[in-house]
Amino acid sequence: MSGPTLARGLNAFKEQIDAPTASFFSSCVHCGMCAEACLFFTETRDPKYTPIYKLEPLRKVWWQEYTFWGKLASTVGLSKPVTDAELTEWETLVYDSCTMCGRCTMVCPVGNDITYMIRKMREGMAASGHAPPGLIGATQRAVTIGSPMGVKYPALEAQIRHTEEEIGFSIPVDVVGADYLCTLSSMEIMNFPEYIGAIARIFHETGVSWTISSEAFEATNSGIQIGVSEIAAVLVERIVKAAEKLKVKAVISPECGHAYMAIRWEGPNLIGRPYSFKVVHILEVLDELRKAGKLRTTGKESRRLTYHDPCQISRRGGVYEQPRNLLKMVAENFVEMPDTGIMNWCCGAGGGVSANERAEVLKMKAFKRKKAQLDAVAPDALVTACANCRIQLEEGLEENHMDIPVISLTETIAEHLAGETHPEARPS
Amino acid sequence: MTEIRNDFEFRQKLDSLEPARQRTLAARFVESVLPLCDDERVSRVVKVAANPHASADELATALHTAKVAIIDSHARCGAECDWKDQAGYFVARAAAAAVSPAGQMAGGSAWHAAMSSRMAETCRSIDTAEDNAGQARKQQYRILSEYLTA
Amino acid sequence: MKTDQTLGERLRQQGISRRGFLKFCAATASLLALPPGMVPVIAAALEKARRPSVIWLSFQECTGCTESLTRSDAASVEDLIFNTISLDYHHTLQAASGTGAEDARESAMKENWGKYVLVVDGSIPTANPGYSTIAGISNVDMLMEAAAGAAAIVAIGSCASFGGIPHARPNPTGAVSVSDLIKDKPIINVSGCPPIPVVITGVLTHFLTFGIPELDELHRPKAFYGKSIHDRCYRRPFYDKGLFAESFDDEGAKKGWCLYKLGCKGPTTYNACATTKWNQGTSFPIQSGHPCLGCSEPDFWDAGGFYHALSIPTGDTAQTVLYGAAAGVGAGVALGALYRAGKAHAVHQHEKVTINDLEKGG
Amino acid sequence: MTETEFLLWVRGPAFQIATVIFVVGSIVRILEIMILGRKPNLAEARGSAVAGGLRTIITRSWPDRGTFKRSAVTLVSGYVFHAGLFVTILLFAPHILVIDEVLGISWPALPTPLVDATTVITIIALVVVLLHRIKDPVLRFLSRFQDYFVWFLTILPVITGYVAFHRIGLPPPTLIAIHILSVELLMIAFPFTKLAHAFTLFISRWYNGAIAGYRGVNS
Repeated sequence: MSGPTLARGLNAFKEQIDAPTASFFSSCVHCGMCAEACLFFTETRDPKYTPIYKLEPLRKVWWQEYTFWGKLASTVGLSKPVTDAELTEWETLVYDSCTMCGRCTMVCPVGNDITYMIRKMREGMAASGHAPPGLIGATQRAVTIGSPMGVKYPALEAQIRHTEEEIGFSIPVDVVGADYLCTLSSMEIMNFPEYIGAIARIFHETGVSWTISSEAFEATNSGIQIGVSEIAAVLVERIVKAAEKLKVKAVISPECGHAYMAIRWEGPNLIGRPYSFKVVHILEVLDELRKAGKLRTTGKESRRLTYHDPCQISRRGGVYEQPRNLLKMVAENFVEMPDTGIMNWCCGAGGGVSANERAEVLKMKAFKRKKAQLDAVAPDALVTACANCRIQLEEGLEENHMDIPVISLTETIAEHLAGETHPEARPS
Repeated sequence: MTEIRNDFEFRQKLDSLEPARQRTLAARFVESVLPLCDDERVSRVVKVAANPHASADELATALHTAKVAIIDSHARCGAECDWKDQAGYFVARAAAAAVSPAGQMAGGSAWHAAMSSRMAETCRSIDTAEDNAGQARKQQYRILSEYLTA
Repeated sequence: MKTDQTLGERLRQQGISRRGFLKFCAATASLLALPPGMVPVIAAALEKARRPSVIWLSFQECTGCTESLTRSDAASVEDLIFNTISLDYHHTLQAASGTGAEDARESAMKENWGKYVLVVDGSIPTANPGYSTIAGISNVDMLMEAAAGAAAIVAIGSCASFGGIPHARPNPTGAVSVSDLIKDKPIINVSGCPPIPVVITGVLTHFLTFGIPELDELHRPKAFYGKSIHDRCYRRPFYDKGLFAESFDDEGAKKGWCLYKLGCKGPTTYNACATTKWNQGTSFPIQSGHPCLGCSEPDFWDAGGFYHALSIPTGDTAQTVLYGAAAGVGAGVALGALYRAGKAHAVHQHEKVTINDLEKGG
Repeated sequence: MTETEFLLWVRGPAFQIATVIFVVGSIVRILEIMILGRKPNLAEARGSAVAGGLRTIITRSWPDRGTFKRSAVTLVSGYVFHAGLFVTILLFAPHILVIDEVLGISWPALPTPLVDATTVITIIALVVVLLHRIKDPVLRFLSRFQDYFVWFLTILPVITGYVAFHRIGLPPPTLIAIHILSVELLMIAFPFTKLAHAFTLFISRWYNGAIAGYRGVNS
């Protein structure tokens, strides 16, 4: 293990640059519109947070390696290669001030997918030792312990037992042949264990055959956040092995943003082969059950609700209609925030920013954009479908003295579940 | 007193209590796990909850204090988890449940306080890796029955 | 040659009434776009003008300019000019020839040395003086000699003004214009191939009354060459509306639409054709349906073809695009292969990144 | 070198050289992009990448309301000068003539005074674009020499074209020659600067739309 070096970083840049990247860098006209789409710029007004500027080192390598004048200039020494100092300077731009939320990608008039390139640039940054310490720790724990927060199965097992007591029936673990393998994110296991109870009650009510795997319960993947595809592949491989061992038809990604991106969209490309099973987000499963008429709810939330679209699930994941369908079942006073759906503003904590203590102050400043959005509709409660968003939203709302509870969509559905069968009496 | 045999009956009895009594009962549940939380704000909240004549705005400020305690104690994404801290987090949540106004959450405040307290116990058991399955539950039944008989 | 009589005396001797004379001055004033107030001034100036001696030298020319001069409409005006100016030498128009003619020229020059007007038409061959000579004297020498004593020189026609058609590529005779050789004398260029008759007489009249007229940067009198044909063209509204004749006999041409697409050089040609017109104001090239050739401009013959618009590329661009595309694909594929090799090399060099390769110094 | 010879040189050899550089450069730039290729996506598709790509090429020309409000100056001045350039280049009679000569296709022209007015608007819009690039902190921060140089190369043909049309100052052949020369400079710089976006934006928008469309998102 030779450890991170500048050479490995630049080499990774060269590997990552492909036709879309070349086309994007050829098209950028420096119009600055992506800045106005990025909450890290709008809330700081600091031009260095302009999204396309965050890619400058990668652009330089593209120009020097894959264009005529660039190749010529660099060969004759006119254009100097990227230095380690530059990467150090860009570290806070590529990690601390970017959640890979994808809003700049939706706005760029010439169609540059800046997020696509940030994901690629992080491959070089991490390989040259420029990943933020917090994220490195989380990634190391994810690989060695199995969860970025160091949650081991016994802890989950205790949560499961606790939940089983509460809901009155058992939660299937390592059941071969189940239809669905349900994965969880450490945040849920630790901060919002009610989520486990919620899905258990829903699946129990709708007769869904599912299981949790003791070997691969962790859905999150800090490999794609830090930008090391090989590590991300290791984490995905665990879930794939468990899914294939349990012979499930589909894997459910939980209420977590980047987990969905990792397992649903990047997974097959990371491990290099398509899955033998489907991957669905919990909201997709609930919406399927709704369509099939299996999911029946009673009573409506009278509170004024609005929905925060987690970026990796909605804009970059494609799951944006399902939450609306589900909310219409349980909310009579549901209002949409301005710039909602696939144009929603990020909470400020995704893409590894929350795991990066250095970015704490910036993350809170970025939340002001979400505050402005919420002020426009002044909801009584804020529904979302990502545990990390929930934590950031709760902290942000608290810091801005806004008393708006943040609730999970799945848990809300569970609370309104119709025809709760009597939990069999458990022997005392 | 009829002996409570399972959570279903436990929940039925708790939800049948009127709000003020649910609050003082919830306070007892939280007191049983209070040593797990070293945030003194939470113990103050529990005192307010335990006081049957606590005024509405006293309860509101207590709720707000509890909420701040929750946010200060929940685990940060990606940080190394510490189940002892998590236990404190759940005690804070139990305290918040105790003082939250009726109806804001599905199910009574006592039930939620009981569940969060029990989760705090679970976190402690994870930390010390001992198996006290059901012990916390039985203790809560005893607290309820004592409360009803008193 | 009675040169001492003033113009006024000559006219009265010929029975031209004062009224006729004033009518002529008025016509000239309007022709020169001078205010009516100038009529008495012209009359007084002409009255006193001594009959200047004019020497007309024709070098390498086609006599088109002389033909044009003789075709000018107001015949009486030409007689007037011939009677008023002492045309001492014009080897096409004069009766004398041979040594008699040359003696007349040399004596006229001697008598009026420094005062006579030298009029030149035709370009001057410099490649080999022998190409064009008069009485054994090469045009170059004759011009130099005649110019030395001239008060001013009037170059009639594009050949004398800019070299004209003899000067066109490849210019075998090395033909040059008068102003290419004479640098020290005031020269008025009356370009055109040929110039319009009334323009020739107008310029000479102006010169007689006021001396050198206001000239543009090509030394052409602004009175006649100030505006382009396009400015004064009666088909201009069609140009502005974008209505163009596509061919010489299509519906547009029949309707008298603009001839821009057929190569009209109106926009870049300065002359008075569109206003004074030709053949007693009958018509001018555009009115007759043919695009203006730009004959009063330098090198009009080599300006990329009479039937191609002035602003379109002359080369075969389609072919260039074809060859360029082929070269582009070739270069692109080659460079692409180079880059792919570079990328493959990077992939080959890739070292697996594990959790121990993340921390610097870790 | 008389004016006519200068014009002839500009219309002749210079135009051929500019055409060669433009064609070779543009094709090389596009091939430099496409030949790098892209890994196929092994994930199970939700939407159609091709449909997404084609849709984004069109829809990305029109910003959503929120974006419009946040970058109104950039968008309005950008649209005006681009529209102005298209009208002036494609709907002005003499230009159509040049295109007809080079490509053999032609179409009816707009009345000349209309194009003339458009040219003025285009120049004003381009000046606004420059002022905005200098004044706006983000644009100023992002801009390098090339951004200002390309701006200059873009406005030059419009100004020289206007001056040539109105024949201000120099004799018309020279004015037309200067105008054509300025176009040639633009053509030469085209493939090697951000002007290449005129071609590559279709590729970029296509990729953008395809990547999102594959996941069922209309980007």
